[in-house]
Amino acid sequence: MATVDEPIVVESQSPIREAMRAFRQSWAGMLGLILLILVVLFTYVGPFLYSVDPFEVIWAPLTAPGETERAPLGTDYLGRDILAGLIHGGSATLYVGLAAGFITITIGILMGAFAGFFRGAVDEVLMRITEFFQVLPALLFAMVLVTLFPPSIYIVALAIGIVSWPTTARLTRAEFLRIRTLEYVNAARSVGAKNSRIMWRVILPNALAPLIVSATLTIGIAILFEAGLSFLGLGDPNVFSWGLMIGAGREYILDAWWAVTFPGFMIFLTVLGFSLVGDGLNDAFNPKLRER
Amino acid sequence: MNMAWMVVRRLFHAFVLVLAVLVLNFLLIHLAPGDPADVIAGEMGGATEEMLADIRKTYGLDKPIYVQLGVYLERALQGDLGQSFFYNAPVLDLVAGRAGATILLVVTALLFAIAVGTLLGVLASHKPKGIVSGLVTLVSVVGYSAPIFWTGLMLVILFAWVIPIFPIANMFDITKDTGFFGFILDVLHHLVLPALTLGIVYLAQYARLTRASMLEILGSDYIRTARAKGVAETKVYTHHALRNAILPVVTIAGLQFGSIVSGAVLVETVFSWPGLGTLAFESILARDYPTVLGILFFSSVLVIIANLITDLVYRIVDPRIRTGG
Amino acid sequence: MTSLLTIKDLVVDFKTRAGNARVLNQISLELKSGEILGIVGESGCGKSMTALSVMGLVPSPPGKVSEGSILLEEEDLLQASNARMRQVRGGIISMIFQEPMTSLNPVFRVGDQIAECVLLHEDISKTDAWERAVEMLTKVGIPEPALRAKAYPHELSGGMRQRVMIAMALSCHPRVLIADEPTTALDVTVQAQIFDLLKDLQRETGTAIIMITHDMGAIAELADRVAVMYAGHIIESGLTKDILENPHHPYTRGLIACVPHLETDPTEVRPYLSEIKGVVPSLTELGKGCAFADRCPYKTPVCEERRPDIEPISEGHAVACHNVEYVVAV
Amino acid sequence: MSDETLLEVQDLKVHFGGKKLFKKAMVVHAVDGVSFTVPKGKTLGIVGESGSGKTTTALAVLRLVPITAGKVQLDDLEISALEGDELRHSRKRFQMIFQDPYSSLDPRQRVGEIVREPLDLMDIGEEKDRDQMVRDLFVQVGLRPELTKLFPHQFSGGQRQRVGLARALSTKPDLIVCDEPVSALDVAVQAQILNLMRKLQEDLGLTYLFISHDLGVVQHLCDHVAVMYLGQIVEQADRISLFKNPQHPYTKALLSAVPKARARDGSEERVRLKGDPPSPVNLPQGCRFAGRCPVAIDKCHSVPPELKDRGDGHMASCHLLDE
Repeated sequence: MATVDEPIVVESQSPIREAMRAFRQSWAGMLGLILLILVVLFTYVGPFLYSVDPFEVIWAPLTAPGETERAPLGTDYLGRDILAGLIHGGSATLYVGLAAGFITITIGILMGAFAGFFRGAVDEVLMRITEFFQVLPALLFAMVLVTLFPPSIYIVALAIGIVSWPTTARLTRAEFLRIRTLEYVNAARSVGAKNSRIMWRVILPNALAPLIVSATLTIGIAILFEAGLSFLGLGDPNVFSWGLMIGAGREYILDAWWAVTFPGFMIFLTVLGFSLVGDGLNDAFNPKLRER
Repeated sequence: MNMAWMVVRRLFHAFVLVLAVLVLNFLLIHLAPGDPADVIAGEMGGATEEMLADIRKTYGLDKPIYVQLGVYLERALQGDLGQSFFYNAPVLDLVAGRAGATILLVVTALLFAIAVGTLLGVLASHKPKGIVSGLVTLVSVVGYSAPIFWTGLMLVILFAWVIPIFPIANMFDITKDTGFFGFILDVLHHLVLPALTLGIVYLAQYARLTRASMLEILGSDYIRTARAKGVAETKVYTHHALRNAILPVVTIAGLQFGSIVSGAVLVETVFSWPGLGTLAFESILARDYPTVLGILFFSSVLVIIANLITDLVYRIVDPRIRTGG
Repeated sequence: MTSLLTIKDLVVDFKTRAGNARVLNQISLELKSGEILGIVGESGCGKSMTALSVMGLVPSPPGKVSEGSILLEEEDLLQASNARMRQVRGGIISMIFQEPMTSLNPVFRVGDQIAECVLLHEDISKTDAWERAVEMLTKVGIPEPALRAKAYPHELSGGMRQRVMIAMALSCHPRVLIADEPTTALDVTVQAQIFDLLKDLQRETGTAIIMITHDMGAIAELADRVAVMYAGHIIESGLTKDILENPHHPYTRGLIACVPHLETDPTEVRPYLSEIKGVVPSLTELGKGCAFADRCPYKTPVCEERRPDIEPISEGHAVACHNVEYVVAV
Repeated sequence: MSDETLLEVQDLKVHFGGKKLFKKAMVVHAVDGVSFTVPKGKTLGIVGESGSGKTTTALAVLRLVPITAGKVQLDDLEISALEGDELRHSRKRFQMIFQDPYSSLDPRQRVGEIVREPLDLMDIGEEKDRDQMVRDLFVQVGLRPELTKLFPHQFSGGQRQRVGLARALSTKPDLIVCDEPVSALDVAVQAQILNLMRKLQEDLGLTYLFISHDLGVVQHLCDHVAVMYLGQIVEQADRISLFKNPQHPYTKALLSAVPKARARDGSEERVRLKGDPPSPVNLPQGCRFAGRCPVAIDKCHSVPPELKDRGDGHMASCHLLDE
């Protein structure tokens, strides 16, 4: 420990760098990161290495995996290649997940920050709105939105974003309420910082850790949502996705287990990747919890 | 602050939320592309010009928007959620007919998830670095990450193909006639897989939450006090810690009710469980908007009620809220 | 007076990421029946850990009692079974803590929490246990005890909660009460009330008290004897009067001199406070020398070579310092 | 020594709560009519227990909580009348040191940035000189200047408090409000900080408003002392007079409650108070201290006493002193 008159190592330890180092030591986080990298490579590099059109009928319907070299993971009820589907089904899912995650975080942080910072009437109004959106059964509402409006992946992303932000808003608000009472906020004000500076430059950076964790988890949830909608046949019909594959294979599940199992497993791996990264980040940001 | 006044305030609050959901429904009808009358009638309902004219008249669609809203709210509050053209029945009747199945499914899954999840969480908190703890963490991450309909389908494969012991579709077997108790048993038998599927996801979350919350509480001063007065270790867990650790579980269970209803939509679809979820799915495919919006409304009300109950339960479990006001 | 509790050469280690921290290093203490023993020191000196060791509540892992013995009369508590320790805790030795706000379980009524303690240690009916709880609340000076027994902790003030803690600790007539900074979180007027209460109860019941504090004032107020701790060592012990008026160890001297004590007759001239330079060393980095050497104004080469043993310098007064004669002479 | 007044506070009131949607109005009278002055280059100590309103008073003087009523005048500047940008720019003249060395520094900022922030915000000095100014400030508070790149969590409590002091000094303020600056520190470190504060006062002619619950520290550091109870000042005098000759029963009780670090001799008279301070929500009608006062008379429960001069500027509010 340092003393006033004793020399100490003058090497700054940035909290962010500390967290990153802790993240690298968390097996969950690293495993998740590896999973995500694999999924991304599979989705974005895969099409160049395996150029089969997922919509094209290439073999007899409902061929089991391993029966033909043309379709190593088997074919679906129309005779389309499952592996090609897996490779092409990821990009829409990832896009919707990230876009919906972005919308969620943006709305959530804005609502939560204003509610928690200004409190009083602003808080009251914003929290009523949040509460209202929390009351809506998210998937049903998203279903309604995508049926009322012409289905496209943008609408799907928007629908998911609209129903998921309240959690982030509540979290942000709680963090703002907690941090705004800390003395360094008063200190910033007493040296002449404006409200906007205090909100975005002082409180937000300190609230970021749990928000980043929650953002990671939110992307996972958004992916599950997208999969659910596609499974129900409510996604963009022109875009191939894993959820769509499961929905299509569902009728034939007892004849062709592979048609639902593989795409589901891909979704699972992707969401698992995000969950594990979230776990790892959580550990990295809360060293106290890690030591317990 | 007294309890009765609090309940009245909460009820008022809930009522405002119900109104808000109705307003949202109304807005959706008007924001959707196309003629609101079409939306109200349902595109596929085979609505004739006459019918559309009729709808325009009843809902005052030629009048200013706020008048229309007034009419809509008035009708909705009287229980008139419109007419389903696909099923050719009042939406309210349709929804009411299917609600029971959904509630049965959701409540069963929730109770299962809370009971088993809490238990696992407590076990895991005992040795935070032990095997049980690791397993619980693993199971909860896996349960959380698997798409619920996929979990359901995997269970279908398992129990229809590998070990066929549970029925994989519907709520009861219409071919059997076994009397009242036989019917109940049959329903329970059918309930196992859907409830399990829905339960697993939430179980994972409750186990995780309980573990975290137990770990925090086990480090607190009053647990040290309990140990210092000679309380046995088991009782420290069951009596002193759990009672406090359950509080966040109650909160989350309440907040999540909405997402559980959503989850039920997917599970019902997988297992052809005749609840609101399948109804919603069918009516969406049929573009039967009145039914879809009716279900959205009804499910929201369900969530509002669940939140209300959570709030009251929380007040009973936590004395700080009860008397703090 | 006979010796009620004897701690002999106690060593407690904590595994930390920075290495092994020896939080208690060869501690020896003796508590006689009916006396108040003060343990004083800055945060991290090991005074609370001493208390937790006696209670058998050293968090393990990461902590571990590595050596030594804790004798309750003839019985070594470190060898006692779990069941026996549960009898001892709350029954024979009980403890109150620093934070009355968080030391009571928020979801149970305070009466129940006291009654639980009675039920654990005595064969008694639930109604009797409740009555005892009310009786104890009366004893610690809580107004309307029958009513307050039904209150939840959050409905009571900090001072009240600390009284409840005391009532709970004394409910089974323990022979030893360990008070770990019982008034640090309280306002000064309430602190005075608690001191008076502890003194009165001690006089009445004859319970021996170990009083752990960082405040020399609290020691002066209550303790018969004092042990001063620094970085896991006891560096000086003796009668309160001797320690306060004639401290020998440089650290004890510094500790007394650096606090601006309240005077009833202040003077115009205010000298600067004397300082102890530097801060407490990290327990993972203690060398072989005296733990205080780096901060000591009287340091000689031997201080860095060898750790001084605690040795008596007069009747009941012991000091761990190589240069004690020199220090006193200056 | 000049006795020129630097800070003058008149009838300051801070009430919280009162208006809330759907909820019962509960007004907290945190500070309820407080007046005092602080001479230039001197230290006024405000002592009191929790709930006495001492910290709220400090925050109100700095306009960090909304003022309900009253006037705060710093030299020629009426702090209580400032708004918006004017208020923000005036803040360079009055700064604060906080209680908790752990939460008073933003963990995401390097300590050098923390000390530099006021210079940037208030536009003090040339931009190119500011890093040097920060290093000079570090030296002034006894920290090595190469430590500016470190983050707060790398420092001990005492060092963090020094950083806080450097931040407050950076704008060359006339007044520094100190809210229990040493109460979270171990006694050895406490002495280091108190000595540093005194030295800085001597060197720079600083004026302190010093909030504390520790009477020993207040006696050591302050030239004048005000004792607060439930939002009001009950006694106020210069240091010697207050500690030697306390007038108000609350002050007497407070002084007698402090344990003396001397062996007991049983000679001193003890005044013991019953119960806890009541909450500032339901205030008693008469004297706020009457409920706990060992010498209260009937009048005390109905009529609030006035704060009056009892000779040589020694103010106290007690009916018994009026007789």
